[in-house]
Amino acid sequence: MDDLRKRAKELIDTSAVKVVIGYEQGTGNKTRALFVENSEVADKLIFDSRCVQNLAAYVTKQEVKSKGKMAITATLPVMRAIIQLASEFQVNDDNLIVIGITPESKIIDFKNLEEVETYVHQFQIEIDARNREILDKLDKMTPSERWKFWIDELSPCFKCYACRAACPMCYCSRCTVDFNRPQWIPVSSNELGNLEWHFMRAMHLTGRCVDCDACANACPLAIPINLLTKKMIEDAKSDFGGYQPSLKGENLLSTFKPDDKENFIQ
Amino acid sequence: MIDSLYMPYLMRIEKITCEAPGVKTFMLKFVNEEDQNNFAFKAGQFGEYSVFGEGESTFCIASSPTRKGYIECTFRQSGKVTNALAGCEEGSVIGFRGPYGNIFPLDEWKGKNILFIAGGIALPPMRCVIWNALDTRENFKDITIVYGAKSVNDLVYKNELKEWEIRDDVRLVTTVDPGGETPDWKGEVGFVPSIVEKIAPSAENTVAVVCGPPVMIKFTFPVLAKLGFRDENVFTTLENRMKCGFGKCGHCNVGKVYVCKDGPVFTQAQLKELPDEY
Amino acid sequence: MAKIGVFICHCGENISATVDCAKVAEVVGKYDGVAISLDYKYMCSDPGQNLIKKAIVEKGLTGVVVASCSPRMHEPTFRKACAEAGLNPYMCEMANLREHCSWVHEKGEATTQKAIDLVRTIVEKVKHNQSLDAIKVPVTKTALVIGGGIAGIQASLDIANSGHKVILIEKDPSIGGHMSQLSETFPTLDCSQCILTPRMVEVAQHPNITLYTYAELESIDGFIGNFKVKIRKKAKSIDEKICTGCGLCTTKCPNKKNPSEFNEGLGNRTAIYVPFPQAVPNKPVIDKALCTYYTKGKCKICEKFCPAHAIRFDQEDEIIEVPVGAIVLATGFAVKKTDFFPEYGYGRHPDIITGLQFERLASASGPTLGEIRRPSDGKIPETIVFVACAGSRDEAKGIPYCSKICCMYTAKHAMLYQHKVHGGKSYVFYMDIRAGGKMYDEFVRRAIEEDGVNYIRGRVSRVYEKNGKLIVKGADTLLGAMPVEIEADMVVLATAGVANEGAEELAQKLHVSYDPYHFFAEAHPKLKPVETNTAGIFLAGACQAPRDIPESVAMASGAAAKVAGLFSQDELTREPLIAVVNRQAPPVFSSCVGCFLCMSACPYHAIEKEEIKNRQGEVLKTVAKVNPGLCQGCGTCVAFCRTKSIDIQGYTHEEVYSEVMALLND
Amino acid sequence: MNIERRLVRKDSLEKLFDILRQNKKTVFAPVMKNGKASFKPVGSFSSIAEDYIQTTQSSKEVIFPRVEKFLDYEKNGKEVSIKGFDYQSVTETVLWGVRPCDTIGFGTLNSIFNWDFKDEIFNARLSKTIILSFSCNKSDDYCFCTSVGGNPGSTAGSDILFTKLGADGDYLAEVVTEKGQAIVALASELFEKTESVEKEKFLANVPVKFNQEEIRKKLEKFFKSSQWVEQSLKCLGCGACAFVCPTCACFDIQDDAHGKIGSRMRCWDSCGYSQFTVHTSGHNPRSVQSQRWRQRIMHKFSYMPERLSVYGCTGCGRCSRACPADMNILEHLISIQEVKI
Repeated sequence: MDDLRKRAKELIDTSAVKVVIGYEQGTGNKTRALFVENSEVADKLIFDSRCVQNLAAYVTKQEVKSKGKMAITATLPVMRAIIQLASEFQVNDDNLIVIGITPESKIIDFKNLEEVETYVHQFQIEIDARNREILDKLDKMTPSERWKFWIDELSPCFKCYACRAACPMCYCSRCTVDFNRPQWIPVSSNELGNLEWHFMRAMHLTGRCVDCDACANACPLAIPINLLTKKMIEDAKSDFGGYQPSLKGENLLSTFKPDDKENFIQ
Repeated sequence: MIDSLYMPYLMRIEKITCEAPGVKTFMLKFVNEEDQNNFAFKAGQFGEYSVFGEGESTFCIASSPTRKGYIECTFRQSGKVTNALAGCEEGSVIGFRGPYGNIFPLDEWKGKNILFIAGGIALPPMRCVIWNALDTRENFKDITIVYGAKSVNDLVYKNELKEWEIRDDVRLVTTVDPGGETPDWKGEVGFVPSIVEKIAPSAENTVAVVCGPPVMIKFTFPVLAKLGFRDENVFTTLENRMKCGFGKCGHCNVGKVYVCKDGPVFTQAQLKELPDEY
Repeated sequence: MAKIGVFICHCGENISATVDCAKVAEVVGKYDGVAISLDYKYMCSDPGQNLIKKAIVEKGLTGVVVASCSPRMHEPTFRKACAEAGLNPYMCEMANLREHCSWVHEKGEATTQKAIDLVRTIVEKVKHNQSLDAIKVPVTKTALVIGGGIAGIQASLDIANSGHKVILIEKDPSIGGHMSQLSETFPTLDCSQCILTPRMVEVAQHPNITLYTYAELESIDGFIGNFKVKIRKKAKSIDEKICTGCGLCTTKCPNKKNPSEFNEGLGNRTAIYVPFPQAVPNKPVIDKALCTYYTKGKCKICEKFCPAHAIRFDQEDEIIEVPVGAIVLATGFAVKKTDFFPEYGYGRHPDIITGLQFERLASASGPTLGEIRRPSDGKIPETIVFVACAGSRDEAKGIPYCSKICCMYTAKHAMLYQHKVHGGKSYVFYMDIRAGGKMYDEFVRRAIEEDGVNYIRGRVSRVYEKNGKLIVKGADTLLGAMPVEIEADMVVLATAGVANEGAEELAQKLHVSYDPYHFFAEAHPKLKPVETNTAGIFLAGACQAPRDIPESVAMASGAAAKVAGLFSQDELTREPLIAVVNRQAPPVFSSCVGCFLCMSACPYHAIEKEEIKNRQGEVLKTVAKVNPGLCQGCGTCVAFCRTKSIDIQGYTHEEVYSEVMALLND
Repeated sequence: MNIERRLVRKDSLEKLFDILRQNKKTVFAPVMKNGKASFKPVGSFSSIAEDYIQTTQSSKEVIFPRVEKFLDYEKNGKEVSIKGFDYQSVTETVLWGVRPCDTIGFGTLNSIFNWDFKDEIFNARLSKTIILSFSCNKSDDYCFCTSVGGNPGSTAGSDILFTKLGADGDYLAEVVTEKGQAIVALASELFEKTESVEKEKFLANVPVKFNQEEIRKKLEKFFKSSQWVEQSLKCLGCGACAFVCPTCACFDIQDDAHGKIGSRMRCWDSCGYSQFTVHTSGHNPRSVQSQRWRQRIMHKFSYMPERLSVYGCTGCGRCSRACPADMNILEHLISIQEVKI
């Protein structure tokens, strides 16, 4: 933690960045984003296992971006998100410095995003055992059982879009649900419309989702919407051989590779 | 049980006039005669017009309350609903809720000069009050209209502009932005604020009504101030996004004001009290 | 305020036999926004078209739906008719009642109902259609021809003679290509250089042709009519303007023992050299890789002797950028060398040579002045074996295709040998004789029957040296695969013709597709043989597949005709059915967020980045922009755009959505 | 009317529930799913959740549903026929297990929907809803009802307020309204007469954290404060706070078309969304999140008191609990109070 604070102070004091995005103690045993703009504030920085909000969601936020060059404390999912954002031209070395945090809570000073990429590529995107089990269960369901499962899970959704807001990859200035000519997805929340919204979102994250679970963590109604994106990660793996966020901007679905496995055609 | 606030009147499109590219005027009549008899409105008020299946859109009533038996609205195709409206035919039935909002205080203007300043598609909200004033001409002294648009083609109500031009109880000054003129254009060329400055109407015993795009309003207010107009004698209308039209949905809320209830007509003095969120 | 006219065509009996056209017209006539609905026997006929035109004028139609055959056939017909009546042609759409309904269903109510549904969806689409204008793209009337072989020369001359400017670039110091290396040409046996050299000179002197030799394509940008190419002019280390081409330098250069490319290694050249005496331009270049000054820092003898003081050791590569409207690719081919063949000793034996080397031996300007002599000891071979299909048609060698020219030149080689070495014995091992061409088969027959060349149908399994002789082991398949063994003095391999090294890289640079063997791919194997999949880039000669001279020349003239056709207009007119990224008023500018997923998905490289700047020049937003010259309207980008910021004109989200909803909601 | 106090034995609650059900009343009560309590129509007493401080969502949905269809239309060529709101479809509903900070919210909603034009649909639902609330015997750090004029045992807005007397005790029932009396009449044997009970000692302790009057006064001069920007930097701009709030009433009006037929409805909206105020021209009066966050606080603590004479906050703390970015409204209000102007 001291390392982290020291590094943040150094970045601020040397004017290397204008703001360091990290975590602080929040209310009710929660942690939350902290924006360090002067070095005294850096003492509030913390890092522990509760820090699961994906801070990369802030690097595309206009108000944060307009402060100038940013540094971000980044766990593995956050780093993945940063690389994916870089590949989509949303951040670059000129506006972002990554302070990596290892699973052992050690900090890593990255010189540039390429180094972050190299680090990130050491780890595959893997679905954890608990969710793996639920996905298996869903796979084994009949279509009508699965339909019922999702209707039950998604009908409470009141479309507050916290999932979208918390997701680092949902940075579009006009989301498809805000598009009304034509109105692809109904504005009001109803059973079918909710399904359309969440399925569409999962589709838009296919090949891009960094599996940080920010969406599910953000949902005030505790709907396990991350199951949808996790399923997409699985499908991407079995049908296309999987993906890693990459600075080369090779997107899983928009680039053709002769060695793509095309299981879905079978 | 009475109908809910959200029930629209059914209105039949009697006549469609194309005013300018993408701009149309509908003349609307009540499908039910009873509705017609119970309906009354005043200059400055607006309504929610709807195409069933597409939604509602807010704009003013463009006809004068002195002309009975119908209302008119003028809109530009720009969103989902206005596009659907543009696709309607004469004889089609659409929905209308209203009238909502406050009014231009024509009663208070009696015995005064009126200066109307409008730009582009913002003439319709003013057309209502212009005709109201002209139809009760004896109540007012000099009436001046300054109207500008990007180009000659973009001027709306071309027939009425001709009529006002001919009448000797109203002074009409039309202008188009530099480059927007045609070879046979006889009006002014220049932006509205500078034309207002040029013709320099007297502020003495005069109220000014300004409607137009934000940039035009922004530059016209200082000109009026320079000419000696006091803030409480300068009127305009706000165009905030609205949904319900009667102070509930929250969309048009600016400070403590609901534009749909306390507006859309405001004096400049009132606007200065408001947060800059319109 | 839609006023749609619906015109139902019977297509003779094609539609009306199974669909009740009158009923379709009647039912559709009652739909919202349909102002007129008619059926007629042949809508595409003049009276049929006049019905549409009349309705447009009289009813003031805002849109037209013609329900008839596939739009492939008659969409242009009806759109033209609409335009003639004053309606924007893109407000006219077709419902395909023939292929989609009447031809595939039995007569019955359901079929008529389906026809009604098909028409209704298109009516809904047309209600949402926007007027579109054809896209006009200005044309730069200069062509770039890449490659100065016979194909490139012919294409350049044809384009230049049709009155347009041509820039011809050639990577070697001289134009001429492979044809300049040949001795005589089949089937007429006229001298290759004699017929080529005048053409080469004509290129050099043509006022419409700018020739850059020793130059390569660096990069390309833009699209049909508007390419921007960068050309790298490699440093020749001489000032061409001053050099008189006297050749003194080449005689003084002490660095003499370099294998001559022109002579296929059968002769030597100096480091400063002119590839061959008839070279165009006939001025030397210094081969930096070989020159003693460049490699060791000392020498400069050529500079000392040059009477014109034209040597420039400090010369550097020059990049020139030129706008061109069309590109002809004529980069030619290469042949496999003998080291490709383990069964023939990996090219280690000097008397096993390629066909191209034999050309040099047989050429009067060659290292032996036209006498057939063995490279090893200069003896005249008494027995010579020609092996056709060396590598070609051999899946195991990765060259399953036929190299096409080998049968003919092998016959020619054997014939030349017989003419020059009286009493010599020649054998040709062949798989099949492919002599499809004017006077070709006669030519082969002449070699066999008049000149006594021994043709053996069979393959050569091995060639090895024994007692100063080359033992050629093979089989005669016409004699029941009887083993054949010939003691030869010399073996000539008709090695396979392959794509040039670097062809793949060049194709990628140009966004031209290529086949598995790296030959450039034509746009259509039958109907577009000289076009590529990239509009404005054409093919000529052996870069597309192995070609002989007449074919290369014909293809070059074909490509030149395409270029001339393109250049005959000042502007290109294209269908406006292309992708467009939305633009909005500030502060939004566009709903595009600049993720550029579309860019990676676009198969035509039509997506560009556009920076939106304020008055101070600061970049406010970077958004995608579709280059209308490159976009083919395929719609891939639309599918990938999460923010729905891209629409295909003529197939916008609203248009297609309204079609689908019309089908779902009734 | 005077509040009547009765005693309800702990075993009698279930009987009361069953009697309500037998009287064909729909009963909404808190149910647990995925670890969150929310109001749902309940068929059996046993499925009602007990151990929760506060439901994730407020109970406003019963009276102000997230989607309220208010007309049906049918198109026929150029003609249209419309059918208005079906008031018959509003049936008697019992809201069971509501906290006092929710019931107060209905008063706020009532002010919003009736301050000028009268919203009959809202009124129909409100008049058909019987509110049986339960005092809070525990609270958490997010609760601050006492700072905004409420308290854990407030009867305001309730028809009957139940207060549990001790951990395993019986219930004090305070019958507040005639609607409440009607319920008592249905099951009078369950409502025993009782001596006066000191219910306060059974209530949760929610300390007062700020003075809302002071906040209101301060906000009048606070519009241009830099605090809004600082506070809202971590706000992600979702609508969770508004949707769980018992008093947030912003809505959108949308059509739902199915060919020739369809309906028009209002659905929840949030002033925190970036698209909330955007004009068709693209101009957005509240273009950044700090302006939208300011609107939320100003609306609740300045504009509403001024225009509608009610505060727009009941201190339930739901918005703070629901916020994925830990925007804590209490924390922000305290910091506004602490600022010297």
